[in-house]
Amino acid sequence: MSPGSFVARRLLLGAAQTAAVVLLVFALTEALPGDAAVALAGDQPDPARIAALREALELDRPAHERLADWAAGLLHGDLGTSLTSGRPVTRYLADGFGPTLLLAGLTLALLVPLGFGLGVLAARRAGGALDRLISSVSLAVYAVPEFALGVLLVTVFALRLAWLPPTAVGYGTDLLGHPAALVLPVLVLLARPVCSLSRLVRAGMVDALAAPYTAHARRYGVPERRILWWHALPGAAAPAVQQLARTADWLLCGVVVVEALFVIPGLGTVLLNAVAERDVPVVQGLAVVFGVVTVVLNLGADLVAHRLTPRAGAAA
Amino acid sequence: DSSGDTDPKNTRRGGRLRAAFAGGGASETLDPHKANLFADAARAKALYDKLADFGADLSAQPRLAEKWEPNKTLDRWQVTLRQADFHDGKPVTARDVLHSYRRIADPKQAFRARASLEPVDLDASRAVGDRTVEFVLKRPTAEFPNVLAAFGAYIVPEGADDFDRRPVGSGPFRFVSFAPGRSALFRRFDDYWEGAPHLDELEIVVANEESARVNALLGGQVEYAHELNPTTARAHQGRGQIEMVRLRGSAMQAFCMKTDRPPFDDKRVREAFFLIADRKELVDGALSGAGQIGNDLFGMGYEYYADSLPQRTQDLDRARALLKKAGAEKLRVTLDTSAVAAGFTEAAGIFRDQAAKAGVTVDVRMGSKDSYWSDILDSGTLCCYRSGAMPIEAHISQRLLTDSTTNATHWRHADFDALYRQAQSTRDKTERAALYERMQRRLYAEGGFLIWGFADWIIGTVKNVKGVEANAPANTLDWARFDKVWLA
Amino acid sequence: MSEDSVAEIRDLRVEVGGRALVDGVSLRVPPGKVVALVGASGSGKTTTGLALLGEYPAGARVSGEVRRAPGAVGYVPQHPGAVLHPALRVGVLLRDIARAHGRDRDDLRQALADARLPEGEALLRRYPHQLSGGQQQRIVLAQALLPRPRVVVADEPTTGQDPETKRQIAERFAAVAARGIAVVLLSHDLDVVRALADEVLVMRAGRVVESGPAERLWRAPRHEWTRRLLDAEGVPPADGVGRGVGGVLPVGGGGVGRGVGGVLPVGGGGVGCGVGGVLPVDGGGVGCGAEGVPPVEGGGMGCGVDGIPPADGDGIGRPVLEVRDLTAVHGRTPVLRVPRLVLRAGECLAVVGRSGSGKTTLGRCLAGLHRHHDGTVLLDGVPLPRSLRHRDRERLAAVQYVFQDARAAFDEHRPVLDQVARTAVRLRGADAHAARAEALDTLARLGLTGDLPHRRPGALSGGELQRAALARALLARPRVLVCDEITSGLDTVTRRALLDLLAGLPADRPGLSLVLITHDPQTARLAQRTVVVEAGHVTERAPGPLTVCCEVGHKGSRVKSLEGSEAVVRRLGRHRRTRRCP
Amino acid sequence: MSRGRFVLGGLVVAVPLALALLGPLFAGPPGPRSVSFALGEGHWLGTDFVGRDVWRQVLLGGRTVVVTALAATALGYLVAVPVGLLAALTHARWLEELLMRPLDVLLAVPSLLLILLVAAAADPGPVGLALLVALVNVPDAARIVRAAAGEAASRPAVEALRMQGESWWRVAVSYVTRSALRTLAADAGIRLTGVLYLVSTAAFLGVGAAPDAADWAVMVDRNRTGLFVQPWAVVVPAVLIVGLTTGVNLLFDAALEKKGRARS
Ligand SMILES: Nc1ncnc2c1ncn2[C@@H]1O[C@H](COP(=O)(O)OP(=O)(O)OP(=O)(O)O)[C@@H](O)[C@H]1O
Ligand SMILES: Nc1ncnc2c1ncn2[C@@H]1O[C@H](COP(=O)(O)OP(=O)(O)OP(=O)(O)O)[C@@H](O)[C@H]1O
Ligand SMILES: [Mg+2]
Ligand SMILES: [Mg+2]
Repeated sequence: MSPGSFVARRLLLGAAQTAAVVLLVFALTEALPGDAAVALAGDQPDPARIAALREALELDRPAHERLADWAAGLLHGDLGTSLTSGRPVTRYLADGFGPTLLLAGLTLALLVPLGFGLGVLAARRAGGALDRLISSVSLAVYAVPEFALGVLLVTVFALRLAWLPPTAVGYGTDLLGHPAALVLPVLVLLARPVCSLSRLVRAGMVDALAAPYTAHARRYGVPERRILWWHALPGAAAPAVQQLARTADWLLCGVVVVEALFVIPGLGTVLLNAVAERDVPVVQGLAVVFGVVTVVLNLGADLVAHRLTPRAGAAA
Repeated sequence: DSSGDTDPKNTRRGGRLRAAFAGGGASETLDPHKANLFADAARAKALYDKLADFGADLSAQPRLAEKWEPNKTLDRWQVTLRQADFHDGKPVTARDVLHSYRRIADPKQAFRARASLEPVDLDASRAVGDRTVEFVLKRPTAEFPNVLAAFGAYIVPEGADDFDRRPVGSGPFRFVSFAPGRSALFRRFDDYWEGAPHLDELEIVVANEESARVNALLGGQVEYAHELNPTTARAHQGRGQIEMVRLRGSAMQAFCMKTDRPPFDDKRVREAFFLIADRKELVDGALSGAGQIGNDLFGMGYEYYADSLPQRTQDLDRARALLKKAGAEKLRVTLDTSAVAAGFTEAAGIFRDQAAKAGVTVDVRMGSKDSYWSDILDSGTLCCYRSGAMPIEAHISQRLLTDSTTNATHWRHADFDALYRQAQSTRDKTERAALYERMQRRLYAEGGFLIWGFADWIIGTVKNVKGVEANAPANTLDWARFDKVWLA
Repeated sequence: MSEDSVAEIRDLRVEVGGRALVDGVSLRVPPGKVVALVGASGSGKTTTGLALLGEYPAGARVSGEVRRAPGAVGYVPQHPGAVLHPALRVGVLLRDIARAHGRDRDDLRQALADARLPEGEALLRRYPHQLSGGQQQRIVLAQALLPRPRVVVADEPTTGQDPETKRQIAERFAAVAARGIAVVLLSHDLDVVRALADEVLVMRAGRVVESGPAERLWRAPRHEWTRRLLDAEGVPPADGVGRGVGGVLPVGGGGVGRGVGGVLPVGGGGVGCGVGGVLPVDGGGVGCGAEGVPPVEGGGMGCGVDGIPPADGDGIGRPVLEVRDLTAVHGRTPVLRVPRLVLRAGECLAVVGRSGSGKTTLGRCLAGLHRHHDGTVLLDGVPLPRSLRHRDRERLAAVQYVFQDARAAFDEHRPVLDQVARTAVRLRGADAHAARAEALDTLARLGLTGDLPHRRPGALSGGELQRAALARALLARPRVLVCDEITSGLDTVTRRALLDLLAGLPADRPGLSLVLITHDPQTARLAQRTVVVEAGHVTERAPGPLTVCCEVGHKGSRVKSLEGSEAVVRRLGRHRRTRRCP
Repeated sequence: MSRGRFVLGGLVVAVPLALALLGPLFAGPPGPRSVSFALGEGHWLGTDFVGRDVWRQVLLGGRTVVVTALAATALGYLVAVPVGLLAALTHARWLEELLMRPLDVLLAVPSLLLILLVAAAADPGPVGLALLVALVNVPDAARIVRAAAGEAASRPAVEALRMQGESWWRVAVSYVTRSALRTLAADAGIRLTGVLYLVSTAAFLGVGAAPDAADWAVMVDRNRTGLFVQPWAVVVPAVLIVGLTTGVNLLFDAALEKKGRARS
C-alpha cells in the first residue's frame, strides 16, 4: 500500500475516531452524576433553582437533541458556547492552547534529544556503571510523583536559592515574556517521559547494537555517531516513537498536575474545570481537539513505525 | 501582628497588592450576582457594594444603606442609602438598588442570592425618592437586614447587564482588566464613600492548588494567599517568612443525619451518634487542629448562639446503651463523603473508626465532588457537611424549616417552624434571642446536625501587608477586604 | 608481520565451550595475492575469515596471533541478508562507507560496477528485502570494494550468482588483486578458486590439512581430503533420479567434466527426463510459453493433460502442481510471469536463471510465501490458497520451501533440533519424541551429528544451517519440495552427498517432486527438466543437463557457461601474469 | 558484572517487597490517633494526615500496592500483548484497524478522566478498579507491543515458522514476543509505576481504595500537604515505591542481559 493512500485512509478513519471520541466523552459526561445546573448550584442545591437553571441552559432537552445541535454547529465550525459563562468554546480553547502548546513544545524539544540521548548512551554501555546510573536515576525520578518533584524543585531552586520564580502566577498567557517561569514546569514535565522514553530507546538499542548489521557498519569505519543514530536507532525507534507520540498527547491533553502546581492555565485546567462544571460544550470542544491531536500523532507514529518495518507488507 | 492595626498614622498609601485565591477557571465572570466562589466574592467586594454586610458576629452592618427602619408589623422596611458614587461618577440611587434586586430575583437567571431575596415582594417595593427604597415583604421579617447583607446581593448600576466589558460598581476599586481564571486587576477608586483604599492597585490572581499559592507567597509573587492548609500554617508559623492570619469560626463542620429515615428517625440513635463523636480527635485529625470543637449547634460566636449549653463529649457506653434501647445494635450505616471540601474524607475516616468502637459499622462512600451537595440533599442517611458563615437565622430558615430549600437533615417540625415565625415577628431583640435559644436547645437534643467543629480559615500574607482583619469569619465584611489593607 | 603481507594469522585456535572451531591455522596474505580457503562445510573457514577482522564468536577462547596492516578491510559475509539493515535502504551504508573513506559518487558508481551491479544506482533506493539473494550479495561486495581496502575477506562471494555474473565477479576480483589488494577468498566454488587463487589452504575440521600455491595444489593434491574435494567436483549423482521415473538415467554417458577441465557437461543423449519416455517438452509438459503465447500444449489447461500416460500406481507422472497465468508483483512492479507450468509427481525440475530474474519469487509463490500475485497455483487440480496462512496442514506439508537465506529462516533463540522436529509435530501430527528422533536421523543423514543439532542457529556454519533447513522441510514429507539454492554453501563433497540424498529421495518417497532453484550446474543436473527464468519471464526450457549450462544472459545462445568461465579464467590468468611481469 | 546487577536490583527490591508481604503480620492493632502530621510522641515515623502512626501504615500499605499494581499491569498486558501481536502479525488491514483504531479512541481521553467518568457512572470496587486501570493501559501498551513486534513479525523466520505450520500462539509468543522482549520488559517496568500512581489518584477521587487507605501510593498522595512538617509520611512510602519499581526494572535488565549473553 502506498503511503499516500495509507494516510488518506487513516485520516478518514481518524474523522470517525474523533467522532467516536466525542461520542464517548459526551456519553461519559452525561453519565456523570449531576449536570451543569447542579454544578452551578454548588453548595446551594435549591431544587427550584436547579430546575430554573436547567431550563435556562436548555438542559431539560433530551441528550441526543443537544448533541445533534452541537454537532450541527460543529459542521459550520461552531463549537458552541459554554453553559457556565456563555462565552464561545473557541475562546476557552484558544486561551488554554497557548500555554499548553508552549509547555509541550519546549518539553518535547528537550525530551527528544534527552530521551534518545540517554537511552543510546545507556545502551552503549549496557551493563556498565554508566548504564546502571542512568537507569537507576531515571527510574527513581520516574517513581517520584510529579507533585513531589515539583515541590522539591520549587523549594530548592525558587525558594531556597531564589534563582527562578516558583510559579507563573500573574503572568497570564504571556509566558514567553517570562522564560524563567517555564524552567521548573518543563523540568517536572520532562522528568517522567525522559525515563520512559530512554528506557524504551535503551531496550531497542541494546538489541540493535548487538545486531550483525551494526557490526557490519563498524567494520567499515563508519563513524560511531553515525552508526548509533542512523544504523542502530532505526531498528530500535519504533516503540520509542509510539511512546513519544503518547507523551506529546499527554503533554497536550492534560498535564494537570504541572499546570496546577505552577499556575499555568492550560488545556488540562480547562478540561478539569469544564468537567467539574459539567460544561458539556466545552468538554466536547476539548474532546474534538484531543481527538484530532491523538489521531494525528498516532498516525505520525504509525507512519514512522511503518517506515521502520518496510518488510512488513512483503512478508508472508 | 498584621491584623487590626488600622491606626491611620501608620498606614502607607500606594503599591499593588497581589492576592491569590482558588478560582473557577475560564468560566469566571465579574458579574457579582453570579458570584459563587470565594474568589468571585473577593472580586465582587472590590468592585461593588451591598446595602449591608455581616460583622464578625454575623449581625448585619449598614454599608450602602445608611439606615433601615421597619414598620410595626415588620413587613415594610424603609432603607435610606448613603451618598455614594459609582465608578463612572453617577450616584447610587434607589433605582439602581431596585434594578439590582430585580435582576437577582429574575426567575430566568436563577442567581444564587435569589433565595435570600425571597421574602421581598419586589413588584410592590418602590423607590421613595432618589436615596430611599421602600421594601414590601411577603411576611414579617425581623431579620430583614440579613437579606440586604446576603451573599451576592450586590448593587450594580441600573441597566448593567454585561460585566465582561468595563464593569462599573460602587466598590473601593475600579476595573482595569480581567482574564477569567487568571487574574483581575483593579485600581483604587478615589471617590469611595468610605474613603479611598490605601492600595494603588489590587490584583486578584487565581491559583487553585494550595501549594502553588504558598509557593507564590513565599517566592514573593503574591502578597496575600487565601485559604491555606493548617499544615502549611504549621510549617510556616513563626518562621518569620510569612504571616498567618487565622479567621476563626469560618466553616462549620458536621455530619448530617436524615431525621426522617431509619436509623436516624429514632432520636436515640441520633443522640448515640452525638455521643460517639470524639470532637477533639476529629478537629486534630481532619482539621490538623486548626479549629475549635463544636457542640452540635451552628454559629459558635455568632449573635444569638446558645453558648450556655454544656459541651458534649464522647460517651461510648451511653451511646451503646442508647443504640441498644433503640434496637439498633450492630448498626451499619453508609457515610457519604467526597473531596468537595477540606477535611471531609479525613473526618469520614476518623468517624468510621470512632463508630466502630461503639459497635457501629460505618461504610464510607466517596461521591462525586461536583454534584455532592445536590446528591446528599435527598439521598443517603448520613453525610459529611460543611457551611460557611451566615447568621443563625439564615441557617435556620435555609436548612431547618419545613419549606427550607436545602434541608439536608429533613428536619420538618411544624412547632419548630412556628417558633421561627414567631421570632421573625418579634420586634424585641431579647425576646427574639430567647426564641432562638429554644430552637437551638431542641436542635441540641435531637437535631440532625452533628456539628463537631468549626474550622479556621487561614490566610497567609507577606510581612509588610498590614490591616488584614483577623476577627472576620469568611464571607463577613472584613474578610477579603482590601480597601483597609496597606503595604508597609 | 612480515614485510610483504597485509594480514597474517599464526597458529590460531578458537575454542568455544571446549571445542575448537579452528585449530593451529596459520596464514599469510601478501598484497595483490588471492589466498583461498577451501574445505568442508563447517571446517572453520568463516571463523578464520572473521578472525582476520578481529572478530570471534561470543565467549570464544582465542589463542595465536592475528595481525593486519592498518587500513580498511573489506568483508563479504556469507549471509549478506544478516548484515543488511532491514529498515535502511541499501544505499545508506554504501554512502556512509564512501564518506568515511573519502570516496565520491564516481567511486561509488565504480564499486557498484565492480560488483556487477550495473543497475546499481536504482537498487540503492531499495530495501534489502526488495533485492534478490544474489543482488544482496553483490551489494555487500560493493561495500567491500568501495573503501579500496588493503585486504578483502570474501566469504562465498559468488554463491548466489549465476555463472555469467560469477564469471564477471571473478574477473573483478582478479582486477582488484591486480591493484595490489589482498584477497582472502573463502569459497566452495572451486571454479572461482581455481580461477583466482594464488595460494590455497584446504581446511578440514578446523585444521589446515594442506596448503600451497594454487597450481601445485590442483596438479598434485597431497592430502587425501584435498583429493576427495577435487574429485567430488563434477561427479554425477551416484544414482540417477530417473530411477524412480521409469528407470531412465538422466545423465548422459558423457563424462561430466571437472568443469574446468574443459569437458562439457553436455549429456550424451538419453536424457531421461520424460515420464515413461515421453519428453515433457511436448504435450502437456512444461508450459512455459512466453507471455501471451498459449501453452504449447494440446489439450487445454486441465491437469489430466492429453498425451501423458496415466499415472502409475504411485501416482507418479500425474501433475501435482500446476501454475496458471501467474503474475507476481512487488509493489506495483511485475517481477514474474508464468503463463503455465506443470510439475509432475516424482519429477525433478530445475529452475535456473540469472540472479534477480525471479526464481525465488517463483518458489515463494508456490509455497504461498508471496501472496501478491494473480493467477492460480493448483495442487492436484485444486487451487491453493495464495497465502500459506490459509493453507491447512495437509497442504502446507504438501508444498515445502527451503529458504535461500538459511540463517534468516531460523529462530535464533531455539536449538536447531527443536525447530527441525517441530515440522513433523505440526504438519504430520507426530509426537514430540518421535519427531525428535526422526529429526536427529535426518540431520545425521545430512551430516549434522553430535551436539550440532542441539546448538542454536548462531553456532552453526552457513552450510550446516542450509542442511538443517533442508531437514526441516523434509520432515514434512512434502509432495513438492522447493529448494532455493540449498547447495550454495556446501563444499563439493558435502554437496555430492546431499545431492545423492536428494536423488535417492524419490525412492523413499515415491511421488516426491523437487523444484531445485539453483545456479549450480551440478545440482541442476539432478533434474529431468529445466526451466529458465529470464527477467521475470520463463523463457526457455530444455531437457535438464543441457540448459544448466546455458548462458542465459545471451539471447538465444547456448554457450556453455562453464567453458566460458574457464576461458575467462585462462585469459585472466594470462592477463595477471603479464601485469605482474612487465 | 551481571551478577552484580542482580544483587543491586535484588537488594533494592528486597526491602519494599519484604515490607509489603510481611508487613501486615507485624502491624499490630491500631493505637490511638494523635494530631495529624506530628513527630515523636511514640510514633517513630510520626503521624499521617489523620493522625495515624506512619510506621504502621507503612507496614500495612505495601500489599495493596504490590498486588493491585502488579495485577493491573499484568492484566493490561494480558490484553495488550495479544492485540498488539495480532495487529502486527495479521495481513488483514481491516483486522488491524478493527483492533487498533477503537483503542486509539480510548487514547484520546485522558486516563484519569476516563477512570473518573467510568467510576462515577458505577462504583467499580477495588477489583473493578484494577480492571479499569488495566483497560486504560491497554491501548497504550498495545501500540508499543505492535510497534515492537512489527519488525520481528516480518522476518523470514516467521515465514519459516508458518511454513512449518506452527500455531499462531507459538509464532507470536515464542518468537515475536521473545524478539521484542527487551522492549516489552522496559515498557512493563515503567508501566508498573504509572499504574501504581494511577490507582492512588483514583483512590483520592473516590474510586477503588478508600482515600485514607493504608496504601503506599495513597499515602504519598494524601500526606503531601505535610511534606514540610512531617516529611516521613511522604518520604518513606515514596522511597519504598521508588525502590520497588527501580529494583524490578533493574532485575529485568539483569535478567535480559544474562539471557543476551547466553545467546550470543
Ligand atoms: N558461535 C559458535 N559456537 C560454537 N560453534 C560454532 C560457532 N560458530 C561456528 N561454530 C562451529 O564451528 C565450525 C566452523 O564454523 P565456520 O562457520 O567457520 O565454518 P565454515 O567453514 O565457514 O563452514 P561453511 O562452509 O558451512 O560456511 C562449525 O562446525 C560450526 O558449527
Ligand atoms: N519490493 C520490490 N520492488 C521491486 N523489485 C523487487 C522487489 N523485491 C524484489 N524485487 C526484484 O524482483 C526480482 C526477482 O527477485 P528474486 O529474489 O525472485 O530473484 P532470484 O531469481 O531469486 O535471484 P537470485 O538468484 O539472486 O536469488 C529481483 O530483480 C529483485 O530486485
Ligand atoms: Mg562459512
Ligand atoms: Mg533467489
